[in-house]
Amino acid sequence: MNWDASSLWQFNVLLLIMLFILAIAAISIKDLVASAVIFGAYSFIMCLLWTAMLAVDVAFTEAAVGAGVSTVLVLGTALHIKRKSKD
Amino acid sequence: MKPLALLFTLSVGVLLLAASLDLPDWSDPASPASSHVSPYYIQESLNQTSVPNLVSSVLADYRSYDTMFETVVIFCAGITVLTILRRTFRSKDKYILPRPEREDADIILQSAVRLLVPVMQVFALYVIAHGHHSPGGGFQGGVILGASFILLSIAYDLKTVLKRFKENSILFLSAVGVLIYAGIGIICLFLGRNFLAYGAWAKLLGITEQEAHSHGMLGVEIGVAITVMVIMFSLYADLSSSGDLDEGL
Amino acid sequence: MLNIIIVILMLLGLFFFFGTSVGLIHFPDFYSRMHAAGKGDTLSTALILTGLALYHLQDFSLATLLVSLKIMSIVLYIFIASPTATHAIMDAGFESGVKHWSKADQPDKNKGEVK
Amino acid sequence: MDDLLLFIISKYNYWVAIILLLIGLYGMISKNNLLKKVISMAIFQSAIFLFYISIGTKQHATIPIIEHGHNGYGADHAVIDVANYANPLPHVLMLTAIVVGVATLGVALAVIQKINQVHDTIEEDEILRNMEE
Repeated sequence: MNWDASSLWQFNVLLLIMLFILAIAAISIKDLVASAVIFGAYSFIMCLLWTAMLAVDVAFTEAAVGAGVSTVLVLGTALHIKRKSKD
Repeated sequence: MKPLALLFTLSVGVLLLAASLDLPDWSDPASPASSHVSPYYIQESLNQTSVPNLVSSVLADYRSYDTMFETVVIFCAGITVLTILRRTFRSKDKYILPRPEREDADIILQSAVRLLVPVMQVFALYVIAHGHHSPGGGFQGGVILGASFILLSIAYDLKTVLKRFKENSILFLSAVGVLIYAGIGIICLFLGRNFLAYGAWAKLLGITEQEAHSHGMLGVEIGVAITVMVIMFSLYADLSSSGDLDEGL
Repeated sequence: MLNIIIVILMLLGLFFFFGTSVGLIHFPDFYSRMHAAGKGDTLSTALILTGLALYHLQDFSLATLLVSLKIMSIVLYIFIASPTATHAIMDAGFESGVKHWSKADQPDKNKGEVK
Repeated sequence: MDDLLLFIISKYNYWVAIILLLIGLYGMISKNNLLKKVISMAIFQSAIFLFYISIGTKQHATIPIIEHGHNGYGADHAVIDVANYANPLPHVLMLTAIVVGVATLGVALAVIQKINQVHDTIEEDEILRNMEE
């Protein structure tokens, strides 16, 4: 039942690699709507990582806030500004 | 600009990596962060508050004063967004994203949402009320409740939801949540204890001190949930319609 | 006996997930990719979660029954929500005028055959 | 060789948080679009959350919910072993910080929309050029 840092390290490393890819993609992609959606995916991967690190309450909050509400807020802003970014 | 930014970032990185060598090993049970105040919380929480979920009890009892002002920060952020964006006159249309041409509603989406939203709201109430024994609490439940209203206004229309959930009541409820939190604390003050010392409720309700702590935390979390729910929906309504409250995402 | 059923359910779920991933990468246009994502994802998630619910029922008591019921309600939620989300995305794509893939639009690889 | 591996295992989670923080910092400094800056700021923020949660984990521990807590409390209750439960304090700090983070993200987005209404763009260099004229 008890958790061990070394028992699930493959899973952790996989999540961390995806975290890097998504973070770099979110700030380098030119389409702002795509950037917002990738940021939502980044939040969800972060939530899985925190579940693996025993922080269930924080992961629950992040799943509701990061993947749900904040993505919608960024999308709602992207609706009212120019969609393409220059860099 | 860009080479300079990269240089600055890399130098900060080198400094931080050098500093990380002094940190305790990852997941070390004897690290300084887990050996000063948190053992007290882990050992005494169940005895003093009768709440098994340590995160809930530390959030709403031991660090209650902190959480109260976090709630106030959320309240202030909602009011700030309202002040910056809200307009009473209609601005000119300037939508960049493609919008659907047709006027009739999407029946599949609406009937699915009509099925899902009550389930979401009941689950959110469960998360708030059962937060003492399982992961959950006021913040999570409030966010899920707010997300259910956001889902409703995406599937239908922002106007349809705002007809039932008026802006006046949004403002009123956001203040009510903070007032419930502070009121529970102030009543403890009147009963002769410190601010937010829930043990004072024991005589008033005729229960033991531990149960009073548990009930006080439940009341506080209901206040947090009301504020968070209302502010989340108000943020969505203001940001997605750019302050006009006429047409959502 | 129950273990074999659980393993079969989970392997089936993994198989359909694999099919979903292949379809998502390999299909040519937006609509067929969403078709692969919507159907395969829902079925495979439902299969894997049903396997988990059965796994919890192995030593039967009220507590494990409650956990299994909670898992099955997740299955029900996903069964309603996931196809609806796929439908909404597809509908938005159709409304904003994403083109279908069709064989006639493709450049002819072997010019010798005239249709 | 074994020492090096042990060293990497004991520190790699901090390094991940630091690298994510650097990605966010680089985006905040070098990106020209204001919405990109805000998204970079959110990545920076979540890197700090990751660092705090890494501090709270314990080897051979379980989630910070006391098992069989339903059965009650009192003098007969067994003494709880501290090493069995993860540190709840960083979780509490980060839980409130996440919700406050989304509220402040809303404020930043509102300011961006207001800037867009005034200057009709959210690219930093164009705004600066507009203000000089």
